[in-house]
Amino acid sequence: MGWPEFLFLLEGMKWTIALSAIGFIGGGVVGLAVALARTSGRPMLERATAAYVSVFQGTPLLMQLFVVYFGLVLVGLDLAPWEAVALGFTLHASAYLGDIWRGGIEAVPRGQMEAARALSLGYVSRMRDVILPQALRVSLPATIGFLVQLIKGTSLASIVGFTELARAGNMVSNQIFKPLLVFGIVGAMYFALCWPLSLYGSWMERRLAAPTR
Amino acid sequence: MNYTLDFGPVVTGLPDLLKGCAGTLVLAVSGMVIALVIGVVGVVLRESPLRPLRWAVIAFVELIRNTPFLVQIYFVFFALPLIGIRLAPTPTAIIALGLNGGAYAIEIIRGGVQSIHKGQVEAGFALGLHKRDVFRFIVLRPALRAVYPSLTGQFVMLTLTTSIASAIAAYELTSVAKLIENESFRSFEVYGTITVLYFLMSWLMMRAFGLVSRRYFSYPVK
Amino acid sequence: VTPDQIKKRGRVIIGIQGDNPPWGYVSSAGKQEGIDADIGELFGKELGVAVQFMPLEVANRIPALTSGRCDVLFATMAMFPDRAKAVQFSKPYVANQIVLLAPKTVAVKTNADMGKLTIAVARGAAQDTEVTRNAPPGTNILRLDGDAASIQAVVSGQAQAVGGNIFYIRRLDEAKPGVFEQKLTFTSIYNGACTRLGEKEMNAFINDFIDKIKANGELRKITDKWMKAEQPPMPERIEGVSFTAS
Amino acid sequence: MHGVDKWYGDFHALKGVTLEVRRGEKIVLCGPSGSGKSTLIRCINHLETIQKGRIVVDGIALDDSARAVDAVRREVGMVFQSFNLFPHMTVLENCTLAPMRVRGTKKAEAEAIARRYLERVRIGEQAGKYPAQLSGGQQQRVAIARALCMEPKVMLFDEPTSALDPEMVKEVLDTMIGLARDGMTMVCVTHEMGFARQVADRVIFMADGAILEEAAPEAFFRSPQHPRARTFLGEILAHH
Amino acid sequence: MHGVDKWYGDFHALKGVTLEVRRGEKIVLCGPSGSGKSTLIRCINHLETIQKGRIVVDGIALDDSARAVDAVRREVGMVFQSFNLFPHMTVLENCTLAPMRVRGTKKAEAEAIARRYLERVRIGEQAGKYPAQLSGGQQQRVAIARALCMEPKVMLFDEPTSALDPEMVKEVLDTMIGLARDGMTMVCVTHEMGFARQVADRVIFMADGAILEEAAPEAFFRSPQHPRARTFLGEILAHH
Ligand SMILES: Nc1ncnc2c1ncn2[C@@H]1O[C@H](COP(=O)(O)OP(=O)(O)OP(=O)(O)O)[C@@H](O)[C@H]1O
Ligand SMILES: Nc1ncnc2c1ncn2[C@@H]1O[C@H](COP(=O)(O)OP(=O)(O)OP(=O)(O)O)[C@@H](O)[C@H]1O
Ligand SMILES: [Mg+2]
Ligand SMILES: [Mg+2]
Repeated sequence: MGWPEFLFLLEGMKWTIALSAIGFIGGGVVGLAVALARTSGRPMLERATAAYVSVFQGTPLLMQLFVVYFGLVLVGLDLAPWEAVALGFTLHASAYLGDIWRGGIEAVPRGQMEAARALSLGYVSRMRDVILPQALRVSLPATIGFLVQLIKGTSLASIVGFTELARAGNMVSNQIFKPLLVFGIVGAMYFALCWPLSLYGSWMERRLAAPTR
Repeated sequence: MNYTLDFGPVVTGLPDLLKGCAGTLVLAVSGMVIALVIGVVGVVLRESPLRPLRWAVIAFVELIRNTPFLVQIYFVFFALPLIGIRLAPTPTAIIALGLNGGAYAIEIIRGGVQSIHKGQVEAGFALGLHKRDVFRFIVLRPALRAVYPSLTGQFVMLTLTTSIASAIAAYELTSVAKLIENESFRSFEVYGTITVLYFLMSWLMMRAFGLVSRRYFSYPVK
Repeated sequence: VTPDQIKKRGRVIIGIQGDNPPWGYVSSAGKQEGIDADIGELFGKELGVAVQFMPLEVANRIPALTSGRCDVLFATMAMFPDRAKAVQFSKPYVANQIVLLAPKTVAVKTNADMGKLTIAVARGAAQDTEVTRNAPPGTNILRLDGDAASIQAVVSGQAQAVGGNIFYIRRLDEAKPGVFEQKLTFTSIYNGACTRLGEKEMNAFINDFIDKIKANGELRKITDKWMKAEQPPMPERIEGVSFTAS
Repeated sequence: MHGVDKWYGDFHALKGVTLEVRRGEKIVLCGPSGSGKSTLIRCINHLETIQKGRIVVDGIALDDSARAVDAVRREVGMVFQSFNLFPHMTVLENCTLAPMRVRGTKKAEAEAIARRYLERVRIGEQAGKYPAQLSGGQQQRVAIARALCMEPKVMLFDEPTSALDPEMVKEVLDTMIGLARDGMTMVCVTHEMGFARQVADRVIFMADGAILEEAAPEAFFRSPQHPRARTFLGEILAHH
Repeated sequence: MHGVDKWYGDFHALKGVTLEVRRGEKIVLCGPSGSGKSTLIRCINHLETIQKGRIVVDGIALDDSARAVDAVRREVGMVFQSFNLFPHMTVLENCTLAPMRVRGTKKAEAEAIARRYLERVRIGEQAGKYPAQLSGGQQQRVAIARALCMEPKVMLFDEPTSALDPEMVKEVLDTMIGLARDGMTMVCVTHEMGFARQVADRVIFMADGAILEEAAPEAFFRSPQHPRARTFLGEILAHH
């Protein structure tokens, strides 16, 4: 395996990072909405989002991507690969992040909400200034844990034609026929991406577990 | 739109798909059992006084958690023969799934063990119980109860992960689906159907976990 | 779509294999190469538009076409009757042989000998169809995702034989020189371009294009470059596969 | 507050409670646990919705409309048993948040107001700290200052000292006595009888969701009329 | 226990403590918070390791060897402030676990023993319940029964009543008095002076990791010698 192959893998890794970023940002925005809806106190909204979460947590990401990319076209929604992947990862990530953050919101003591109400803060301010900062802090380790899952999950984007790290590895191994070596390197590259995040996540967790008062 | 849906091949293939579901459940459940064993044993080793053992567990956990399952399963499949172990795809997939789930289970169960009040352990020691018995009889069950939701959530994810095992020709739903797809080229119908089947399986799995929890963890707490 | 629509758009999207050298693959430089790629470039020239390749895997070639993600497939599509129900084939443009390969130490003389072996194939590829059809019932067929996995399976010993095409032996020799040999030849198969069912104008246009490059020797140049072997003549008809849209 | 009824599901928590508080009046609410004291004062600023009756605060009828709720909450400050300071904000930020977000006060001005009230509860030097760095008594005084920063017309207190160590009770009570002296309208749930004696205009005794007795503190402590009130007082005094 | 020193890191928790307890004797340990009372009794059954000195229980020298630790723990029962019952086991299972695992007693026999001791702490009818279904006082009595099931020669108590509501203190103290009457050797950390008066042979007063005073209960309560002991007693009595 030579230098050009390695550069090719690096190129794939760039896509992996880009896809993860898309998924994380899209999933973050929608996931926040999901989390807020699930804690809104409106039964209809809560049930709808609970169903949403269980559907996207209950089916393999690979199938979701496939249905979004090749299925939506059939009903006339022609998405570019980019858009399809962004949509697929957003759906997937928002279900998980929404669930993680809902847990965080529920972990904030009730009194915080009541105190904010008693100060006549409006909904937006209550959430933005009081509840969410505390909720996100609590859920940070789980959020990072999910980000790691997402990075690894982008390997499935090859089904819609992205040459990200895993697919690049596949292509290289098809040309030089040393899959063990190539996948070893691919694994190491994933590891290099994910491990720092994992370390940061467990560091955060330990810091949160330490008594704060 | 110049494509008409045709579920005919899916309908004729339904018995095979259901057999595939059974295959998936076999992979998932055996993987979970192995994962649970690895999780419990791993936690014990992780807390052992021997430093190399602790480090080995940490390295194992980090390695598995930070690489894609596809890479892991290829390694198990292609690397085991190099050291003379030649297993059929399904056992290979079970081993890979067990290792993968085990790494997550170690971290989760460890969190549960740490959440057990120190007084419980001390009470066990004060009664003259050995460390082994204290872990087995006093710590383990409350620890598992404490982390039950995350553990079962992880196991449902493991069920979905089995779909990747089709890459090494293990017998499970996705590989059956790919076969039907190859014969009929009705991709959307096939994948749409198995998406529903996966959802049903994970839903069933959650229900089953709920039952287990009611049987096994139903002691009252304050 | 019609050729006119594509010309107006100024761009043709060609579905092609991304990881199957030398048919179609993305090189380490990130460039689409291979027999199908060269033909695709010619096809773009014929239309007078830019070419955009969409690298596909074995499994998603047909969905990519039928869902309208690409206009045409030059994607190592062997012309089988069952596939012809899902897509419209053109006239064949290249021939391929489906063979069984195994280490020299494994004894295989007849189809019946396959019964006691574990045989790796790339799921859904022509060799899958051929091995499945020719091997005695009960043969252990290991259907893996893609050529690389099936080749690795026989190299690592997970399988004792592998179904493949004429290019496999070269790759096997690279992995383990001198160990493998070709055991059985199942059939000659022919690859055609694919369009969606019912798109008559596209089909006619492609058939004309294939006739033209056959006649002016451009096709010959491409096959010589990649195959280093004589191509048999293309058949006039294939059982169960129609070359022209009805 | 007139004829207020409140149910939690099947549970009848307030039974036709009628209570009028005049401007500048100080009311102490007492009664056994579960009698509905917290529920009552939480209804006043609509932390709980009522099913029957009418509540009017400073001329505003409290229906369930968002406008009425907002208007009332602006006039009513509340202090909880468990402080409920926002742990991720400094003391000063705790105090300036509501004025800035609700009244649209400029930051500099909000801080000036906050510092004034923090001084008043004698905790001005802690403005830059986080709640977790303060003692319980200090935290409760911050909570009082935070409520005052909205310059409310009425202050509600729900057992403001019961989560505190004995040494800290006094500093909080002193702060409340100071407030009372300055003429604030106050409704306090508390079992601190010394405080009731010193500042209350009326003591109200509740049990089982109803007001059983209403009297001037001296009269109430000397000779409670209702037998339940008598047992209750007996228990409390035995503890002290 | 002779010349025992114990450090937590840099912190010197026990400073040359020497204490002898005769068979059948009842000792009450008291002293201000942080004085090292818990540490002392936790050293006796090796829940803490000591850095200097010697501890001998019933003839067994407690070095750090597993055999000595095992032997000592079998003879010593302990009751904690926070009960520490095992929440996932019934009362009966709590009591039979150690006999079955440590002594290898058969299940039927272990249950018979357990029921006997549960009767003795007057809680026999609760054998099938889970700890969370019992009141604090009942839980603590189960904890005592659980320790007794190992038929120890010495019982250690670390503030067994301080986590209990006042009504429940008495039932636990009565149980302990009963035990004392039956001649059990007991070392109790407690601030229940009534109990000390009634059953203690000696009261030991600790402060800052050292034993400051040792006396018969009557003498100790009437005229404590050490000034620290005097202030301490003053505080305790003021509370009651
Ligand atoms: N959210 C709720 N849901 C159901 N019942 C409730 C709720 N809040 C309070 N209650 C019930 O309403 C009754 C009155 O409660 P409230 O908190 O007003 O009592 P309290 O007088 O403040 O008692 P305490 O002195 O214990 O604070 C209690 O019986 C309580 O159980
Ligand atoms: N595990 C530990 N690590 C560090 N210091 C400790 C530890 N356990 C106890 N200490 C310290 O040792 C001293 C004695 O503690 P100990 O628990 O024996 O006191 P005590 O007399 O039982 O007090 P209390 O009445 O509060 O229970 C205390 O200052 C405590 O802070
Ligand atoms: Mg209350
Ligand atoms: Mg103590």
